[in-house]
Amino acid sequence: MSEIPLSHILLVSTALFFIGMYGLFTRRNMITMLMSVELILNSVNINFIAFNKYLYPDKLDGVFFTVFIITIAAAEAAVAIAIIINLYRSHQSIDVEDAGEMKF
Amino acid sequence: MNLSLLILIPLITSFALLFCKGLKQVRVVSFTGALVQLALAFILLALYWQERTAGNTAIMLFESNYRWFSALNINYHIGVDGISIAMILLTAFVMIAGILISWTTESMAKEFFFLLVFLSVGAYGFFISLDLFTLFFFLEISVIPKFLMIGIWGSGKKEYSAMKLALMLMGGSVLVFVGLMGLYFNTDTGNGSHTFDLLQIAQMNIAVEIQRMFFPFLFIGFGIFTALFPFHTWVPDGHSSAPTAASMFLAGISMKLGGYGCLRVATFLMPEAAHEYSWIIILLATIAIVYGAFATLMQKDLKYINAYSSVSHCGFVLLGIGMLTQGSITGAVMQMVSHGLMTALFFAAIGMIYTRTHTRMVEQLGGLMKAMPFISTVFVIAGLCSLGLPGTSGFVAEMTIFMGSWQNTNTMYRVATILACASILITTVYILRAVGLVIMGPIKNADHNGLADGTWNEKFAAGILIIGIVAIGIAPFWLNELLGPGTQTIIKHIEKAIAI
Amino acid sequence: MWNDILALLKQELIVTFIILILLTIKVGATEWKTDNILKLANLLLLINFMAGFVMNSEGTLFNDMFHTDRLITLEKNMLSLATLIISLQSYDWLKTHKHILEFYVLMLSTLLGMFFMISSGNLLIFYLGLELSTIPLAAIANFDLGKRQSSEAAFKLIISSAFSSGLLLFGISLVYGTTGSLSFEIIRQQLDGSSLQLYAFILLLSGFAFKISVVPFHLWTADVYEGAPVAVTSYLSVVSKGAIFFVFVPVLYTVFKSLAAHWYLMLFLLSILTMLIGNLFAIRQNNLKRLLAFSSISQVGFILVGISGSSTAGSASVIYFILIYIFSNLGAFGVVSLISALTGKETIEDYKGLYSTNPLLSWVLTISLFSLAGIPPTAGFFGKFFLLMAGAGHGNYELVIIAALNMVIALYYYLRVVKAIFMDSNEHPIEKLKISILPKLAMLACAGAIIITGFAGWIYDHISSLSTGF
Amino acid sequence: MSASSVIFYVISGFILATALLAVTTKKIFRSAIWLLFSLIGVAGLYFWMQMEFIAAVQIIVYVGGIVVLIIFSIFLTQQSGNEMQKPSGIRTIFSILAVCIGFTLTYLLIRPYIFTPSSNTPMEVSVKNIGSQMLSTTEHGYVLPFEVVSILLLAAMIGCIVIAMKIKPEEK
Amino acid sequence: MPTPAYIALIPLLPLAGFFILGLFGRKYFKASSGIVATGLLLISTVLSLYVGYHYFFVDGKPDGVYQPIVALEYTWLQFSPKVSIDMSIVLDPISVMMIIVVSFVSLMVHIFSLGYMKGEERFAVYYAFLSLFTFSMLGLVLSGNIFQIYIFWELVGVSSYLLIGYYFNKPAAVAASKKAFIVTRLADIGFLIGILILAFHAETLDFSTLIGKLTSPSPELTSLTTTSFMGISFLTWGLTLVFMGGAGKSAMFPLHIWLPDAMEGPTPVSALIHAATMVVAGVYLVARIFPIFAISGPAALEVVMYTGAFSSLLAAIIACTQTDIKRVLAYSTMSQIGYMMFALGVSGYGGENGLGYTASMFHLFTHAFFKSLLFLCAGAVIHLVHSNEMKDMGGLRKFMPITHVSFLIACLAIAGIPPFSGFFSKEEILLAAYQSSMPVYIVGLFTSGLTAFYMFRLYFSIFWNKESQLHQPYNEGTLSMKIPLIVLAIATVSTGFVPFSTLVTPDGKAIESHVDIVFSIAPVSLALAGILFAAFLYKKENQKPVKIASSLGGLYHAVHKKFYIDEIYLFITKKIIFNLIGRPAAWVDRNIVDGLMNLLATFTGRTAELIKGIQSGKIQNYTLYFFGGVVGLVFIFIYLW
Repeated sequence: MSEIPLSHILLVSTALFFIGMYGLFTRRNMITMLMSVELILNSVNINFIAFNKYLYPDKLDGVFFTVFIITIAAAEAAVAIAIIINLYRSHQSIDVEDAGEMKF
Repeated sequence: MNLSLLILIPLITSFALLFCKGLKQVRVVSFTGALVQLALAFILLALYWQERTAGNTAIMLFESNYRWFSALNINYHIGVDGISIAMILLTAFVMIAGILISWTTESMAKEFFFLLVFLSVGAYGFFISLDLFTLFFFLEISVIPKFLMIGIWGSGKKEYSAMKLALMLMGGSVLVFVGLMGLYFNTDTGNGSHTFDLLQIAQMNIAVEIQRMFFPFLFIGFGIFTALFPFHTWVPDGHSSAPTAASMFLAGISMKLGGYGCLRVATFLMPEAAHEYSWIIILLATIAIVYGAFATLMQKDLKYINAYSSVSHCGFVLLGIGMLTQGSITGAVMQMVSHGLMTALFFAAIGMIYTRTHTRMVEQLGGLMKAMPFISTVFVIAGLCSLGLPGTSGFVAEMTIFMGSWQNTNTMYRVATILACASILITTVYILRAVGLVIMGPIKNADHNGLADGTWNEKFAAGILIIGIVAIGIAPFWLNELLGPGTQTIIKHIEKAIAI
Repeated sequence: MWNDILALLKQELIVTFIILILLTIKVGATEWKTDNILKLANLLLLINFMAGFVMNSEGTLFNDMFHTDRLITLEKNMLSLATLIISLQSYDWLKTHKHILEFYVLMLSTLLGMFFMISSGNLLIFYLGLELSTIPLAAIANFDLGKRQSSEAAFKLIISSAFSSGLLLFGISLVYGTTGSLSFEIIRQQLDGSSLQLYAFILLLSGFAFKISVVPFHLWTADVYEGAPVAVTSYLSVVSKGAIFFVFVPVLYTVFKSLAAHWYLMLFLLSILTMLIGNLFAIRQNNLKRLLAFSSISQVGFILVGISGSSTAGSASVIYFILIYIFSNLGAFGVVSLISALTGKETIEDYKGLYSTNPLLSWVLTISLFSLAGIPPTAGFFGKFFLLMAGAGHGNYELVIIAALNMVIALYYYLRVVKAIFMDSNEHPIEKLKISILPKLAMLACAGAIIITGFAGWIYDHISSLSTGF
Repeated sequence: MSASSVIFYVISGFILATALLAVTTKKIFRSAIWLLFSLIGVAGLYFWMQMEFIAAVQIIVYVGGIVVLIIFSIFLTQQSGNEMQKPSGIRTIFSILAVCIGFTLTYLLIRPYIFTPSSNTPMEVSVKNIGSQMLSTTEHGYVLPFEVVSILLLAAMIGCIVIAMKIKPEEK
Repeated sequence: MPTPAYIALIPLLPLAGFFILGLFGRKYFKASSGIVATGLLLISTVLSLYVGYHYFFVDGKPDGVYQPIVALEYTWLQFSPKVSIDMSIVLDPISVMMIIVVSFVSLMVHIFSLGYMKGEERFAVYYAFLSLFTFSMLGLVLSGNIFQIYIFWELVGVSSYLLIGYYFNKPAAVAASKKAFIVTRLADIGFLIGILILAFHAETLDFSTLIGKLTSPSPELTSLTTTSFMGISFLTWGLTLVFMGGAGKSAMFPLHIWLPDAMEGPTPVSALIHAATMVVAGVYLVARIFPIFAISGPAALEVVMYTGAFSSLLAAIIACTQTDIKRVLAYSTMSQIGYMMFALGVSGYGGENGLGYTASMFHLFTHAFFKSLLFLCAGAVIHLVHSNEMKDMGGLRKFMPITHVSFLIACLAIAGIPPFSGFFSKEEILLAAYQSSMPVYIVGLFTSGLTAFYMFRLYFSIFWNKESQLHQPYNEGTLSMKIPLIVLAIATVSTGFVPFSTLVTPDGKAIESHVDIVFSIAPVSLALAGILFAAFLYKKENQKPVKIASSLGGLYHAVHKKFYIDEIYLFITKKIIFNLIGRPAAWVDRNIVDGLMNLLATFTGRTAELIKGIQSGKIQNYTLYFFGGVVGLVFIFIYLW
């Protein structure tokens, strides 16, 4: 593990972050947008763990942060899915392009 | 005397109005309020004389100073000198006339009088403020009631006009605001805090670069209120769409707020900049005077005629201020008072004509002298005052400005003075044109034959304004004496600054 | 220790307690009458607000994760007050709703989140507070259950806030990586102004900016405001925005003090954009909720001007303005929400001739709008004046000039509404509405407060004396 | 190159490849599965960094919770076999552009930065440590965040129930 | 020495009349207003005669020289520590003479109007205005301060305006009143600027101080003469501009165009204002500051002289062709005032040199009586035939004997036939001109012949020529109309014998009177020739005048059309000022200045419309913008800055 420099891990997490962002920008399905958000959060988690492990192993700040992020991600996903389901009931679609009634 | 009364009485009146029922009560309450206020203004005048004759030479009298926002060193600081008293008297006169003219307001009378009285709060407060924050507060307070009055009770393209007026005046006050900020943050009270106190700032020497930077903001900002060219275009639209009392107030008092501000704040606190920029002021003022007068020549709507003539007349105020001599500044203040009374009278007359004939277009009117001699006489008197007839206040004010301006020996300034003098000819032309078309000549519209002449309230309203006009016109020395100490303070300040 | 916790966590505990009471009622056997629930809830909120005035203490807890002082207590109290007012104003809307208790629980949990966020001394607590104040809000944004727009708004809110949290978290992770701590105090000491930290700061800033809808992070605002139930909209625009400001100002002023040269310019840029775009969009809105949404965006621009003052005056003016903004915006939203709840009408056309039928509502709306526009004698004038003054105190007059000119544009659309209410005639104006006593009370309270807050110089002085720390 | 580094690159490659597939594949169900793989890959990364607890949480919460939730919702709202609508072209271009710029910027900023590791003695990342700190109020105590998150979960739950509850037809 | 209080009454009584009638006349004095005004004026007249007696024969000459007496002084408006308007009453020979003339003629007009205006609806208003005018005119002549004179000057202008426009429903009257006011106002601007120039350098507005400073070598005088504008010294500018004001009121070329039109007013008004009093205000003004003209500003005095001479000739020529009897009289007035003006212009200061000044004042004095008499007679005629046109008249001598005789006397006086008053004053003027400027003398001589011609043309056309169409026996008018005619006729005959040269001179010292028979031969014979020629042409109805007119062709036409001066003015005002300045100014204001403001608003609105696409309603776009914002900030603050 020690041969791998921190920056390589950060490269992975950054890449994952932007892959998630790409998904968020382009996916027209609401659920896949949600999935992209999960990717983004995961990339942040990798960051935290890597920093904690490589730089500041004397405390567990990063670890705890990750734990809480994961929890919140779950809560967020739950609420988001509930909203999507509600939306699906009224729109009969989960295409995000259809959810553009309010504009300008 | 507690000057806060001047604000409190209209405030109380306006709140009492909110609880009134029926037109009758509304009338009684607002009229009583205005009457008390007028009495108060006269008491103030008397007390002022008393103090001055007793040898009180303080710049401001009857001062009171309360902490308001201590953290920012903002105070509620009020006080008066002769200039303020003149303006307060003017306001009291115009208010009472305005209330009488609106006597028969039917629709939403309560709201109308409420707004009208509320407007005067702003004017009174503005004239007695010695703290720039308070001053600005009262300056802005009067914008919105005007908007509402024009928009609700106005005529013609009232909404457009109301909006334009509100936005342009707001633009003006925004500039004033920036200027005030510039002033405030460049003051130093000694302990590191800044101040808005007018008298304190006057004692400090604001650096010339700062003055150069912020004088234009203050002057143009206030200038917009007093129809500084080319920011005058709210005047014609606003005045012509407003209901009579609002026009009277607007032209009679609101425009004076600007002039007063230009003098008391911009010029007084930044004399060096005023001196440096005076050529621009004079240029713009001269343009306003001449161009306003020419534009008036072509107007067909009586209210437009008066509105444009107001542009021209307020140009005199700015000219007087720009010339920076004692005479011209005294003249500028006199012109403010005079124009306030005169234009209010003019609008009152136009309003009386309009309520009867339902038109203000000169080509549809004619020969009104026969049908309504009283109103026509009022119209003629207002016109004569406008063209500066001796015996009316207009003459006194204009001549004082000319005499004062001529003291400024710069050739270009003298050309400006000459042009200003020449403009009174154009004034004569448009006033006589209006009088000739509307008042004289054969009756154009047969329906106008049977129209009633002025009612008692209208007579009272016009009478009170005419008394004001003639009182100044016949005996200007009292006004001159009243204004003397105030203008001397300002001019000393300027001379000291210019000498440096 | 426990005494400390009780004293310092007083407000949070009260809110938690209220949540528990409401939950007990929900799961309890007896079915409560709607009216009674509402009355109880409002009573509890009132107690919550009142309690903010007594037995306040200062200190830190959980090794600096949580801290409170008199200013923070005041800020929390302002939020409690706003919540109370919103609750009162929504009375007529809530009466028809099936899930009142849930609504209150969710709303109060967001309030709790905000309390924690304001008191946070640590990025973790800050983040959790932020999420706690967002996620339930997204849920209640969907509380007009049958309405498509409501779900759409909720979806937009939760997705965009998730995205912004993502960026924020990435920023936090970088801060953590470069400073080795999550504690504000240590971060402040460790900042070295490197590009990466600046990058992290920008990400953090964008997270903040998203919540307070600073252009160009604002785009969700109008859509969400329009779609969500008006009560939620008012809550979003006033309470959650205010809470973010309460934490944003100290974070900028203390934690990121060493980056002041940078963030000052960023705020300069963003505030100009915000005011301008907010106003330009507001000009062409016909839906009142949307108009108010854009107006609140431009208000944020003004607040940023105040923040850029970066001084005691900056902080004091922002807090003071938010206090006024609470009353003004709630006054406006209160009327809009009432009318929307009772008639479903929301456009300016519908408001034509409102004065002839509903003078009280018209006056409240007008006064509130004037306050938002910054016209004396309403408090908004004082608020704006001090904000811009704080900005000018920094010596940057260009910003003040632009801000001041924006006030003119803003005046235009506020006056459009006023014009519709007072001047335009309408064949079918909104009929005379029967309003329950509580909302009426809330309206009058707002209107009264709008008038009084400005004149009461001691309020500003008090806030100013509390914010001398900056 | 040691085995450890080889494993790292393999895991990293796996994470990124599956993530990329998850955001580009046309079938929504497949997308969910790719996401699942990617998340498992992340968990693998945690294992690789000897963060077993986190890895476990990752697998339990994400794989066991969130992805299942997502798959359920897919079943609720969509025929899983259908292809998804294509995103609009311009937005795709802009997205790629934005993402590339963002990535370059970020990485260019991160790479040259010299991180200074702490010199204190490392703390063991054991379940015991985590547990005791989680509920401790003293130094390194995380009880407050813990409580906050619990309220958040409660609130989210209530919210979900209210929103997702089937509305009775007469209410509409 | 008269006490100040009652001198002040002289102008104040008419003012009181104005206020009483103006405020209450309509209600309470509907019928009696004439009596009230006349009564008040009668007191004034008696007082002024008394003052005149006292000044000239009792107090005025303490040491053989007439001294100005300041009877009353009150600081009215203090412009600056040095310069103030002091309302004062100054008695000196010319002001005393003027108050007598003004109050006397005004009284006559008041009395005449009792009959003439009887039955008018706005009878009270008429008398109110008349009183106002009398007040203003009396105030004007008594002024001891140049600004005070300007004040009354304007008041005189406005009361003239009101009186000319008295028949306000007659468009011609409205137009005439407007024209009169505007043209005189134009001149007044010159006056005002002149005052500004003089007052600034002399640092005073008071006449005596002003004259004192500017006639002796003083620093003030030096500053005025050394500073110059366009090559002309400030003194000359100032004096010329002041004279411009006088020229406006006194209808000197080219500011005379208002006078003929002003005849639209009631005829008694014309008699008062446009013959005897207001129009000579210009002459009076020049006479007031005459020492400055004569001692320090000869250039300006030359302007006075040539303007006067030219106007006098021009007016006489035009008068020969006019057919409206009042207009003939108006042009004759202009011509006579031209006489007075050039008399001042040829005069010098001190001793015998001051003859022109004395002559001018003398002519002013005599002219007031005979010209008002002419107008009142014309009024009586018009009252009878209800027309102003000569062609509607003729043969009226049988119908109105008193009028006829009075008119004849006045005509003889104006023609300069001895021993009528005009002879004496005109003689002195011509003598003064002869002594100093030959061309002017010749012009004067020629004009004097013309005067006799057109006056008798008028006389014959009215009273002889054809037989009158009137048949019914006709009462010439009420007693109140006849009395003034008789009184004025007596005055016309007698005033020539007033020893003017001992009373009114530039320096107050008496000069020797010259009635040189030899010198008189030329003018008197010329006048007689004019009379005979008029009799030849107009005594009987015939075609000779038409023939002569047609033989002159274009010249006659040009004269008849008053040399097209009116048309030129109209062209300048209507075409150039209204169309080329007024209209564009109004247009620019609405479209450019205001347009700019509106453009700002439109621009804002357009921009708002343009950028609305940002708010597309699509959440993914929003996030994209969001990220764009982040990237932007990063770019700006990390890479650019």
